Amino acid sequence: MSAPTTPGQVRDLVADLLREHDPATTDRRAFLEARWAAGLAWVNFPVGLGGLGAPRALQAVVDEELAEAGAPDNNPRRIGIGLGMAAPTILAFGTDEQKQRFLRPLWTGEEVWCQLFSEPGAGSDLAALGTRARRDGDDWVVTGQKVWTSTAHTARWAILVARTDPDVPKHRGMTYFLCDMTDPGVEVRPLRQITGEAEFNEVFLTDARIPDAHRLGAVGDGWKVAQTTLMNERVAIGSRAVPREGGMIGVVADTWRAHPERHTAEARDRLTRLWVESEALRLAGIRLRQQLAHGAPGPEGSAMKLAFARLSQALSGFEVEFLAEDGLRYGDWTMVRPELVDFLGRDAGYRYLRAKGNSIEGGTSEVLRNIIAERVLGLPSEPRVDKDLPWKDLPR
Amino acid sequence: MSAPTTPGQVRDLVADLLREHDPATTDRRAFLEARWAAGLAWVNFPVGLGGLGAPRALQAVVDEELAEAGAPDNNPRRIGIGLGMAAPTILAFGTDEQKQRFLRPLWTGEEVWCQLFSEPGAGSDLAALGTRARRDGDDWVVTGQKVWTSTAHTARWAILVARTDPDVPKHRGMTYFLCDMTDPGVEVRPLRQITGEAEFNEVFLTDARIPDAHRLGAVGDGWKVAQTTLMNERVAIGSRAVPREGGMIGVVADTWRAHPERHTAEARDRLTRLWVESEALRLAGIRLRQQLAHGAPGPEGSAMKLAFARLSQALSGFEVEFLAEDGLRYGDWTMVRPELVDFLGRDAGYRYLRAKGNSIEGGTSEVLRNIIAERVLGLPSEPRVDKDLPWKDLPR
Amino acid sequence: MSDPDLLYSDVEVDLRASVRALLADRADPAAVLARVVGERPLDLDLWRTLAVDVGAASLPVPEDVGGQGAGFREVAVVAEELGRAVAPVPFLGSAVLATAALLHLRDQQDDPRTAALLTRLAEGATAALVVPLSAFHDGPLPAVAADGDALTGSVRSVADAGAAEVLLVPAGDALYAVEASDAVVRPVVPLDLTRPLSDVELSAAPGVRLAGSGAAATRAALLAGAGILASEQVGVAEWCLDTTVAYLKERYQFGRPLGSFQALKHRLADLWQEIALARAAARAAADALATGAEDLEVLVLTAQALCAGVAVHAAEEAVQLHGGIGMTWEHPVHLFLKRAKADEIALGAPGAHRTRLAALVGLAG
Amino acid sequence: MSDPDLLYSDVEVDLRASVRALLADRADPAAVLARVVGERPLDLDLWRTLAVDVGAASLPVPEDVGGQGAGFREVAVVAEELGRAVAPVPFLGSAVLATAALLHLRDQQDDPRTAALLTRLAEGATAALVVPLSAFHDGPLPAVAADGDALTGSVRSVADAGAAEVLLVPAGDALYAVEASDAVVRPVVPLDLTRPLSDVELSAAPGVRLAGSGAAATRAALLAGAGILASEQVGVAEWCLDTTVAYLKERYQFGRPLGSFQALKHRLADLWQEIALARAAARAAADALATGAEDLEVLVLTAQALCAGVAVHAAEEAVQLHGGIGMTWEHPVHLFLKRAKADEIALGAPGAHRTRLAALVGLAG
Repeated sequence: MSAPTTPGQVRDLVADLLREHDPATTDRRAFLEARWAAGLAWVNFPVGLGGLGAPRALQAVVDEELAEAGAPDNNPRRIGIGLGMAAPTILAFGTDEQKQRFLRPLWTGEEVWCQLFSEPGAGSDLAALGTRARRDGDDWVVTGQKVWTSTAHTARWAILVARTDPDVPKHRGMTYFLCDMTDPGVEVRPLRQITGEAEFNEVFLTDARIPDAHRLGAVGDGWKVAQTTLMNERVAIGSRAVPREGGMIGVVADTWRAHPERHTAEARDRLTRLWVESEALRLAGIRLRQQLAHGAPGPEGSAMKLAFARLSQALSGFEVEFLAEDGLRYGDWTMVRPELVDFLGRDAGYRYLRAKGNSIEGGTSEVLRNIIAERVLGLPSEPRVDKDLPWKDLPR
Repeated sequence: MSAPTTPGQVRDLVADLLREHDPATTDRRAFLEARWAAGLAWVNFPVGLGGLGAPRALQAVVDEELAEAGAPDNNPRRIGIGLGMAAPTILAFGTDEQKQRFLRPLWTGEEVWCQLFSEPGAGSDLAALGTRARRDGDDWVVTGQKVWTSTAHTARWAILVARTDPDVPKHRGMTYFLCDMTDPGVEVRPLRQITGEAEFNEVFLTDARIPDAHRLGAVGDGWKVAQTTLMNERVAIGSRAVPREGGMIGVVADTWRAHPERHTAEARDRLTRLWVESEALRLAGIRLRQQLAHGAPGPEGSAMKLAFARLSQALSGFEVEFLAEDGLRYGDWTMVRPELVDFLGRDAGYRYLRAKGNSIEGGTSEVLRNIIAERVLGLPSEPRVDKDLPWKDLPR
Repeated sequence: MSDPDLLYSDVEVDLRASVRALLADRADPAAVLARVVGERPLDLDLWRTLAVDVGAASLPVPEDVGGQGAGFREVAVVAEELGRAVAPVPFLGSAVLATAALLHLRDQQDDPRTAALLTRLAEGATAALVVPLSAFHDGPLPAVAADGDALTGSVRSVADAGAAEVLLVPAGDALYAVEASDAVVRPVVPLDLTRPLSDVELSAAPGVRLAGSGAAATRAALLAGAGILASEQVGVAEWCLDTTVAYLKERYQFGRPLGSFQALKHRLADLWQEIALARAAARAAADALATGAEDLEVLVLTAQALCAGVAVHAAEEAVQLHGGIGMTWEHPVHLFLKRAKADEIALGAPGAHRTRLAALVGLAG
Repeated sequence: MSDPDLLYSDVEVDLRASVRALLADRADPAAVLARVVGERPLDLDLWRTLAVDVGAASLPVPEDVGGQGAGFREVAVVAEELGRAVAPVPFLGSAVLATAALLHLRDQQDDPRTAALLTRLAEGATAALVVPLSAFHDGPLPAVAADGDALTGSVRSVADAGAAEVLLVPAGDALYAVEASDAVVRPVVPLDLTRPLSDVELSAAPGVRLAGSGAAATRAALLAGAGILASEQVGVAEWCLDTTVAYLKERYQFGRPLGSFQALKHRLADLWQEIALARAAARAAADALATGAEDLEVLVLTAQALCAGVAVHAAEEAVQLHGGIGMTWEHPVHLFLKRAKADEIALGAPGAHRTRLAALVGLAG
């Protein structure tokens, strides 16, 4: 069978699936496995790995048809790291055994994944990381500390980058692993944030053992492999258009409309400025999706991330100020571990504090500006002092 | 006679001067020369050089008393570069002959000075300058191009920094000279600005000859000597307090008040923000003068220059926008050479365009931020690539 | 409300290439600077080539009256390129404002005189809508009095009127066509050297009253103009960013290219980001004008409220980051600063746009 | 109108040193964080030492009623230091707002009960002015009803009321003293963990009516509070800048100290510049409060309109430039962010300050 190339062709395949596995009567897990087997999990993946080798754009057709038919999905928000970061990297660098072993339970959600990249001493400068992996027979023995790990407490597996050779410059001495989170050397502790919640975790690795069979890519190629992971993180934009006043602007505009007694002309003008920028950001998202659909994505995704962070911070800051006396209060400081993060959830104070993370997580706005300046505008890089020094000799 | 230390003492000296040289009947030039001889030109200068070796703060007392008595002054705005930059440098580094020759006509205004520092290829990075001075017998022969020279067309003398040794790193190969502007090798051309006016000049030096006797400081010490000049440029702040709504805010607030029919709440709020910042800037100026009077000046002068540039730009931009249809027009694009610069003069469009220079002239806002970050906040400097290379090998 | 098409079509890409090539050839910044301080600031030869040979004047004019029957999306592409070159041609006054007013009248009511005027414009004649360049579609219009068909009044700061053969004069609820020779058109000194302004004086000037509501047509034209102006502003901003990036790459200070200094890099990255959003907003406005979208006014106001400031910001950054050279008359960046600043006021200032927008989207009252 | 004295006097410098030493010893950020999430967020032991031993509570109280007869300049210096430490003590509620209200009443009219209350406060008792922390001196006051001397009403979000022995309750044109035990004071969850808020409920609570216009005294106290708050905001901003500078000096990325990256350096330089202006404005407000300057209200409004935003900006930059660590509960920077944000709303938001200021300086109407 050659790969489908038109919406009509995949619609037929979806119809077949639905005919053979009526969502109304099929168990969720069974349905997802049947969908996997039919290559309708991610159509752009190869045949045999949940896909059909078809154009990525056709996935939207599948998702839409299945949603209309009331079919269960794999709860993609819950397993976002696996789908968005681990899967494309395993596909690109994994051995056949690794692909067969990991991709299916990853996609069905049977096995949740997390990411062990950032360290307390290596944030924006990820390549400076110091978690050590030493070879010991058929295993690697890993010791170090990772941070900002969401879903670590529910995850079965992790993608992990560790330093295997401290004697070479930092970009060259790292290796990429798939780490079993149930290993006794892995300890997960909640990391409380300024909101009071603990969305993330710290992960302490103490002589955690990883079989060499769970190494992804060659020894010393960790940086290259990690680039694939991070690239996929950055291109992950929603596939559906946001309606006007979707997102933070909608929440804040609602707050505004709910309190006409507090309206002032200066506050209205400030909110309108933010409304304008939010609408432009929304339009930029539509434009980016149209570019993707035409197969020519621009670099505007990074503009959108910058603008998103700035706007969510400005809007939520405006809201707290606008609420005046009500803005002086907070819902609850009790430490909880939310299942899913909702930037717009809870109260104005929460939104304000949580939004502060938007310019840090997933690449700080500062690093993003460096990337735009150098890769989009072609401006020269700064003088580098850390390119050729062995990692162990870097000042820190 | 020991130096006076109290206001009373200098008041007595002023009274003596006024008694012997009644301003009402004394010729301006003669009065200024008498004032010089009495040491009341700049009381902090040494005796014999127009001063009394007295505290600088006492100068304000002299100026006030003389102004009250209706005495002529030396028109300090016209000779600002001589007074503010050349004089302190000559005092600090000049030979006795140089001090005797140059300071008196400089102060009386008989000889106007200009500054030949900046070059088309050396703006913020002054030490990169390329104007060459080669030794030839008792003279130096100077060739190069200088730019942004105000009063060059009326100046008799210039302070000049030129490169005397291109084979050493840039900071070490410069020498400081006093240049005769009437030398046939000196050509002055007006430099037209975006306002249409030509406030400044380009100065072309073609084998201009400067006797070695007009070298200021040692050969190769030009950078050190120039630092004294530039330091004095930066500390030059007005000695009198600005009244509330003095400066650009006053002009723009007047425009606002003159057009009540155009008022909107959003424009009012924007103007009020700028009013607040302008008032804070004014207060910061008062505070800085109070620190100076207490002999403990802080680094706030650079904060004020940054804020001044930002505010004059924001205010004049606001004014043009507020004037709407009138803001679409300009007074006159004819090239004129103004005698004195008045940032607040002419019309709103002129103010808007002229204010753009405020963040460039006398040290760009970018360089000022570097200086604040490193010298005030103590942040580390960036990696330098130009410190040890010979000037001639620098990339440019 | 379906999503607007925010990409450039192949036709639009080709059109852009033609206009850009023409302007590179005939309106490089040095030539523009030399021209605009001379006796005849508008380049009417260039305008004829652009209007007739490239067809920029006839783009939105329907085919049955001699136009191309394209739409405002293509007009916006031309505006972008003209912004990138601050080209001194009467495109905004004639091919946008005057043409849009006539198109609106024609949509209201068939009038052979309106059709004839459209044909004349499509063939390369130049017209001007006699309103101050600062007029806002939701604000007051100038008060010209009509006594029968004799028009009296004066209107200040009219864009592109100096080159117009025909003046379209709103008076009362009507729009009148006046031959330029029947009016006094006095050039004034503009802040933006590249868009000449005139005061227009009418003393019982004979006008031809065109059928339909002239006030509605004028307001529609001002709204269309504001929408197209957003694309011009994107072009202005883009030139400023590109030119500054190029300058900072080649200019060395402290032994390094200026463009390697992080503080400058971050400012340029922010500017690029602003322009990316501005472009999306400007494209949405142009598409809405082309399709007559239901939320046209919201999209135009959004684009103007955003793009006006982005162009000014880009031009101000360009002047600052060029250092001293950016303050000189010789360097063209000041032409862009002046254009950006005048554009900010043109067709309503951002404050007015926001105020109206707030009312439209339910943030007022 | 002579120039205000904007320097710190020798006495003020000494006072600052004592307060700073005490806070370094007893209220380092880790201790503050541990305390404010506990049962008793206010540190009343520290408050007693500060109020009585250092004398911070009696500074502006005249000597004849047991105070030090100093002025609001000194109060402002204490506020700056308390801001630098986000120390959880009821200084603003008691030593500023309540005290200022009583001082104003006493200036209006002699009343031994007012004097006695001032003495009580100077001796270390704690009071609270029963208004929401967000109350603005030129805005509405809470509506507590007085039936004879029995007070009924509820007031939300009162600062420092949890620790107060005496509540000063504005009702009608009067100010009443109510013993805290006669009211229900219910702690609420505040955004700013270091300044506890309470809702105060009065049900026919017995009040002692103090002579003079309580409304005028309340408004004067709110104005004084706003002026002093500016100094607190300068202290908050300064801590944020200092702490961030120190962090960026020691933290390496890409083989260099983060503080050597120019984009960060420029942002910190800008912040320093803002704080330099904010300090001048805050000092001017404090001096005007001390001297009763004619332009007191203008200077307080200027200071508040500026300093509120500077503190928020400094705190937001501090969080961002600390990167991930600044988002953690463990690092104290969030305490400063929350304080800065709550302070922005406290005693009138900047928008309200600007609106009133515009009227005062002739920019309105």
